[in-house]
Amino acid sequence: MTRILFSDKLDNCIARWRAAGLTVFGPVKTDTLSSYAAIEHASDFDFESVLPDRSIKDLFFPQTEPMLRYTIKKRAIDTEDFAPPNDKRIIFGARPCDASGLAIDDSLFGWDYKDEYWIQRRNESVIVSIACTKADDFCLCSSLNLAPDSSTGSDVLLRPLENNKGWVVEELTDRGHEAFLAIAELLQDGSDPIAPIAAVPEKFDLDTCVAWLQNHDNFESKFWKEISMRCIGCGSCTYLCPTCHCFDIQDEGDTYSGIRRKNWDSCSFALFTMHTSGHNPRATQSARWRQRIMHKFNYFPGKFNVNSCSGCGRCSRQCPVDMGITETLQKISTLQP
Amino acid sequence: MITQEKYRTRVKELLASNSVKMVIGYKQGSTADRRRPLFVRSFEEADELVLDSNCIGNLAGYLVTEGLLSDEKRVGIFLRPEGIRSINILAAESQLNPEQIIIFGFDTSGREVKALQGEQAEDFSGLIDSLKEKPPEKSSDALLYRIDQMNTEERFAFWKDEFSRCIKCYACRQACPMCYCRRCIVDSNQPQWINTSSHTLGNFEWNIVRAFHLAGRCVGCGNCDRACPVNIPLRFINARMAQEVFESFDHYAGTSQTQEPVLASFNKDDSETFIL
Amino acid sequence: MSEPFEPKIIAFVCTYCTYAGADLAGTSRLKYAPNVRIVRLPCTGRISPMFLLKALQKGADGVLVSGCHPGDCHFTHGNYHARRRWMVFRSLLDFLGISPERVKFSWISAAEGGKFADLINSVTEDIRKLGPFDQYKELIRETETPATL
Amino acid sequence: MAKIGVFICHCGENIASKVDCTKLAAAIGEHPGVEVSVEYKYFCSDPGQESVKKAIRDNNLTGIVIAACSPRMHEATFRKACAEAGLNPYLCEIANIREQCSWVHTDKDMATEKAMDITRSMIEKVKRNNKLQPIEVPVTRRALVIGGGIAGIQAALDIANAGQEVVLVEREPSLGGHMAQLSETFPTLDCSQCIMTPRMVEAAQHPKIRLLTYAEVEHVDGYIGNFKVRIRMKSRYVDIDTCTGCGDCMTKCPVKKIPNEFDCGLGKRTAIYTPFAQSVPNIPVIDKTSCIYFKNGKCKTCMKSCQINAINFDIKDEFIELEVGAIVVATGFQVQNTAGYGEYGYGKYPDVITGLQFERLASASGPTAGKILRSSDGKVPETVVFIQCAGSRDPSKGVRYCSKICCMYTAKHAMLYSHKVHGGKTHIFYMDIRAAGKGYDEFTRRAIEEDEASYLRGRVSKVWEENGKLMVRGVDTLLGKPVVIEADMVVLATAMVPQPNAKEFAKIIGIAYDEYGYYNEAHLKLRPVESSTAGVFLAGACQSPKDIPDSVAQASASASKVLALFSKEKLEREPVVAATNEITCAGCWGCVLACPYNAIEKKDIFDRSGRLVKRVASVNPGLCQGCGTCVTFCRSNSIDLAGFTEKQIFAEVMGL
Amino acid sequence: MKIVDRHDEAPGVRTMKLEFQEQADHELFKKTFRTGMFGLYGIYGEGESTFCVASPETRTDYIECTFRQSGRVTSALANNDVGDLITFRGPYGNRFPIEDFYGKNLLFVSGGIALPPTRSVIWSCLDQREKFGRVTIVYGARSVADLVYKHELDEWQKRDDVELVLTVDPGGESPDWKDKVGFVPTVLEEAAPSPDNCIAVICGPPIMIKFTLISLKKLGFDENNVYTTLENRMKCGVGKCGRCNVGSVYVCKEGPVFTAAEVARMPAADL
Repeated sequence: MTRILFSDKLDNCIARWRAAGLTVFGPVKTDTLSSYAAIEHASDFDFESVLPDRSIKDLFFPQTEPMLRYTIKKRAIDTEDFAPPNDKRIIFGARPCDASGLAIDDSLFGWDYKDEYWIQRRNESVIVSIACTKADDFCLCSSLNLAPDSSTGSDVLLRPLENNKGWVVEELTDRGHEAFLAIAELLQDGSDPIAPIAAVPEKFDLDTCVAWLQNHDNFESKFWKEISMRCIGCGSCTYLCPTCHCFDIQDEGDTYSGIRRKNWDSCSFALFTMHTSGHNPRATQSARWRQRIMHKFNYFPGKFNVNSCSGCGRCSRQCPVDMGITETLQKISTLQP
Repeated sequence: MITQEKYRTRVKELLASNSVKMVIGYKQGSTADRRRPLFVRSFEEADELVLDSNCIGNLAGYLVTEGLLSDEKRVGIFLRPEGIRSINILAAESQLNPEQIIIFGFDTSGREVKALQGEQAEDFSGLIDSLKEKPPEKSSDALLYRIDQMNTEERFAFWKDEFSRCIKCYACRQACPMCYCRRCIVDSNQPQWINTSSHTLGNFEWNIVRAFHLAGRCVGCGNCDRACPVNIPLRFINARMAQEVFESFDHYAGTSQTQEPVLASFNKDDSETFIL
Repeated sequence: MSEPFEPKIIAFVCTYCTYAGADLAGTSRLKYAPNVRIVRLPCTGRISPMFLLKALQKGADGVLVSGCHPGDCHFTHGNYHARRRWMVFRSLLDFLGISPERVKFSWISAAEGGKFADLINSVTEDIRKLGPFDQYKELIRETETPATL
Repeated sequence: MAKIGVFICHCGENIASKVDCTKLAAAIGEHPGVEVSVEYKYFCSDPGQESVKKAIRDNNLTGIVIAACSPRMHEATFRKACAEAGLNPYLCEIANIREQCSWVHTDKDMATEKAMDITRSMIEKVKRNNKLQPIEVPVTRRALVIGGGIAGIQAALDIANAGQEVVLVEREPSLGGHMAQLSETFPTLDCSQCIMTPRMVEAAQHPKIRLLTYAEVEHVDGYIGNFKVRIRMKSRYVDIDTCTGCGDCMTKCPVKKIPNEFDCGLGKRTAIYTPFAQSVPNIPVIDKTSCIYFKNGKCKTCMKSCQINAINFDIKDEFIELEVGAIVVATGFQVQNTAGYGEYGYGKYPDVITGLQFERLASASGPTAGKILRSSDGKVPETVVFIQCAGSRDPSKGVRYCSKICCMYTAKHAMLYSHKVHGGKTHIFYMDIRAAGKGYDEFTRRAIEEDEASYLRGRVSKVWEENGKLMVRGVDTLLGKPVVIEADMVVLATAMVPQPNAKEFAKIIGIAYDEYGYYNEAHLKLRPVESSTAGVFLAGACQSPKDIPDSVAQASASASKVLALFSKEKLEREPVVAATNEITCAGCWGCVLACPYNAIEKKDIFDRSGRLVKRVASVNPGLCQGCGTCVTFCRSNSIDLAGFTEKQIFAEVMGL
Repeated sequence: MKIVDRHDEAPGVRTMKLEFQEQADHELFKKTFRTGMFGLYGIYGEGESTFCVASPETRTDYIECTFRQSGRVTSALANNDVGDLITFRGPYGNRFPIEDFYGKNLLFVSGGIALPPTRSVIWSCLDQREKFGRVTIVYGARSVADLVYKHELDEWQKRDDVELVLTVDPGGESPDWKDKVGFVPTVLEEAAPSPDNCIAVICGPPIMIKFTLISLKKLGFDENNVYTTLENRMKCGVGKCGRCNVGSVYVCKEGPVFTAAEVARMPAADL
């Protein structure tokens, strides 16, 4: 016997959560794009797509975030911080890969200096993931010690029942438990059959890859140049990635006042590391692609013990020149360590 | 298939005779209908060349990769007619020497992929002139038609919605063969003309300025549109600019290697009906 | 009662013709609406579309660009270049839903003090009729609000 | 942070009456970076300037803003004050709160608010101003004088006599211009040709003057000190070096009935001709449109008559390319076509003539050898009516302005007539008599008092023919009644207008002109002989209607400006020039195309080992005139214009 | 912070002396600052720029910083005059373990605009001169004009307890230049300081560091006794923005001071 949330109760749940002061988010698809967005009704959800075009990162680390407002006066400059928003949210229908991505970035944003915007949003959000019953050619969670039903980063994991009838509820954290208390009476016990989770074939052997990456000699391998020759440095892989977290800080305003903001930035951009002297440590696109791969699978785990990739595959899915982590790691796994 | 085989053979001939150091073409991508750029330097790689109607990306941008052409060796490249026009513009703007470029022209407009006659950019001038004669397609796209029917407020609302999604990844710029500047205007920060933040205002500014910079230069290859990770229909903006310079100044981008940039030249009789 | 709407208009003018024309309007003591702020540039050829965007960002309800009549350019043909740019830029703005009515262009020579005064009045009136450029101002406001996500 | 001084000028009441200067000064004083914000009655005055200088020194100001009149008035004044106070003069900006604020607005609050905005944006600009140094350019010490009338000749002679080279270009076959056509000149009634022809000869023979007649300036390039000029030498079909000016060809020419332009159509000339007997050079030209040979390939009578074979029908137009350092424009004027005045019957009645035609009748060398005769019947007119302002001061049909010389020459004509035709009667319709000038009013009084010219204040409404007489109906406004005068001749004091091609020609030289086509001076009062383009000066009636003394005076003034320019080997220029960023330039050469002055060159960049790394655009500051068209074109923002940098303009807009 | 003094070191290079406005900030600085740390100096409206604290840990009444005016922020900083206020975030990063240097000989090698971080260490040591052995400073710049802290160079030159070796790149010498001409690593090898009981601190442009490390190796220095400071581009200063990442290291947090041994473990090409 398991606890089940039936699909026809979902609207009710949403209403309860909303009544309890939670904003409900979930995968939403429009004519042009799918993403995680605020919804009001169950019919707003898009559970059909494999995963939203844009990652869950948007909800925790927006592309542009005002940090403080400054007002320039004659003899002083007044500043006023933008407090991190504290509205309570429930993100219903997150993909396990996206949820894992959040967990990955928790380690970075919680390391040493605590990023209050990220942490506040994480604290105020309940992540309700739905295990994937669909996958496409680009999904690679299984290659990264994750799976379509991984619970990492989720507060509640839902397993779809057959015929879209509903979901089996698995509360994982206190936060998740609390959120589901509000709808406890809408849940039913049952033993309906669970839909099989998506098959995501393993695309490469991660350990082999990591070993190769960790080998100092391979840093200068001409493999890097070959694999990244067609990279145009657009950076959309990093912007869609649920775990890429680099940012820039910019002041924008006029003579009298302005706002200091945190904007996404990307290691794919030539200017990212350019010194004012003109020296650029990563002057070529291959160096930048190498950095991205190294950072995700060597440097980041070296520091935080977790790969900075949750296997969503958005990088490859979207790449204008059909590159991506999968191709690179597949090739690496065939190389001599 | 015939064209593909023909070109594979030709690529090998050129490689064998050292007439080119590399040929930029397409190969099978990660899914059935995806093609990815391929840099052919060997016979083995030549055998990977694919040419079919899925070969849509304009590869011309790779030619301005720093250092690629500086050794004065020749490079071959697979191009559709728009791509050839890009070559002409890049040549007109002194970004490359067209004599270094061997073109494998192809046309995917019919059912079969058709090879285009010629190997040097100038060989295709007749073809490009004939393209110019065909009036630019107006509102052939349902969405474009819808935009055209909107009033100003509705158009603003439409583009506001589109641009609100922009994440300022600059994929449009990176994918564009015409965006070869060493430093993009958006990266010029003294002053910071364009807000780099990706709020809608900054996104408007970026897209306006990019479209303006492409006016009379965009060949409509669609690279930007396809590269956009948030599916902003950038092609319409650039197409409207192309239509404007065509109608106002009889300018069709990329007709020749000596074409003057439309915004660096003028005609004393240019229309000025809008000027008070 | 809210205050009557006073449009904010930013003008970019060349120093040799329109700025001189504006001076002439002054020396002739012509009267015109006080809504326009002038940015003086050497030539219309120097006026970049970016200036117009920044004027809008600064909350302008209308933008005016003015220079020498064709053939009169002190720099021989800066205004011809400018004319082309404007043609294209106007069409671009129009396509993106920024009404060309808010971005006005004119030729005013150093001798046309009267035309300058008339133009300022008519442009001010036109923009007043269009009302504040709320749509663009909304974008500006958005930039100043914290992320709600 | 910048330390900016803001100086708010009341300009007496000119600004203070409409802008609350005290409020302005207080508000501006709170602007970030403003160290000093003060008001004063007249900052352009000596004590005013001293106070600015003192403030600069006392506060170590890094820039100043003068909120006052237009920068076109006193920018130079305050820049100089800056320099004297030890501040780079380009760290000074003017906020124009007079011409563009106080004078044009009525609501004090709104004017004050606007003045604040203007001042603030200038503060933001000046904060980003750079210290600039004037640019030095070499000067070619050779002047081009365009127009061989009295103004051009005077300018050429003055420059040449000071030892500098002059190229004098005249469109017509001979020097002389309008002055050569005149009979006597007011107010002395001395013979025009008597004073003119010696000057013509002097100019032609001057070792420092290269005379190019029957020549036109077709193209001007370059800039002050360094103009490049292309001149078309129209073919005379007569070899100028061989011809002795004997005149045999003219006597033999079978085409004899061409109206003579010099005589305003009153006399006739041949197809090969000199405009007038005293032409300089005295070398004929063949009028291609009338010459039989050019029509049907036969005749060549002149060629046969020429004993030294100076005539050659195959001579082509030639082009001369010249480098000059300065240009004097003395292209003169034309007489307005009076076709618009159908009621005066000009063109319909042969005895309705223009003042200039009257000059030719009165001239001893004219078609009637100085006798006043009617063209219709060759009789001496007994009554002559002069109509003043036949075109001038008439916005509806003529020109808005006063042609300045008509009052004087009409009085002169009346006097000449009465001297030549004893007992003849003259009636002059006038609106006002404008006789300001040395001896001028006395002159008109003489016409009235001694020569009994009858002045009627009023306009003529119609001239018609009746029984061989010209009936002139006008109104005598002083008597308040209409009058009809029976006249034998009517002389119209037509307006002076710019040359018909004045505007096109201005575009060739690159100077500004007014609504009529008169050339604009750089400053009406303070720089009346400079054109808007540096190195191009104005002389004579091409700028505005002038009489001979004024034309000559201005010609000499222009000459002195040219000589001042030539007094140094190098010239200091405003440093408002563009410069490229060689690091970011992508070398697309759009700027090269866009530049009106060909001031942008391609520059090779080599690395340390001498390998060509790239080619970038590079601005020649000597050629750059600072329009900024290239800056706007540059997609990567790799060019900037000193004085109007991107940073400055950005700040200016962001401060609004 | 308030600018209390400023002067130009070389063309485009300026030193500013800053004093704290808030007592609490100052106390915190005094408590936390150790030589090697850096700060983010900023101006609202322009942004922040990262460079080291050039004053030593032995003098914490003020902060001195030296920077080249090149970007948006540094140009704006340079526009500020004595009495003006700028922002300071920091001190951030790790430090040179001066205590570990006690009793040892010191070799400082520095090039161009990288003298400021070295200078902080130099003064931190010279202010307690008795705790150290021999002090040798090798400093070079492209040209005589580009040498920074000229007055201090004079001072060091005059001191008996400091050996100063100055050099300029070939072609950069002035007519009255009496010191060496040559690149820093070459001059260093000529000077041949003994590696015995010696700590080397090197700062300079990446290319100089690369070749100096080779020279030091030749001279017999142990990688663990060679310290350097990495001047990567930084934005946040708190190990988040990703810009300064080299290998598994966030230079702003775990650096900027590293031993040559640590640097050797980093991907060299990314420096």
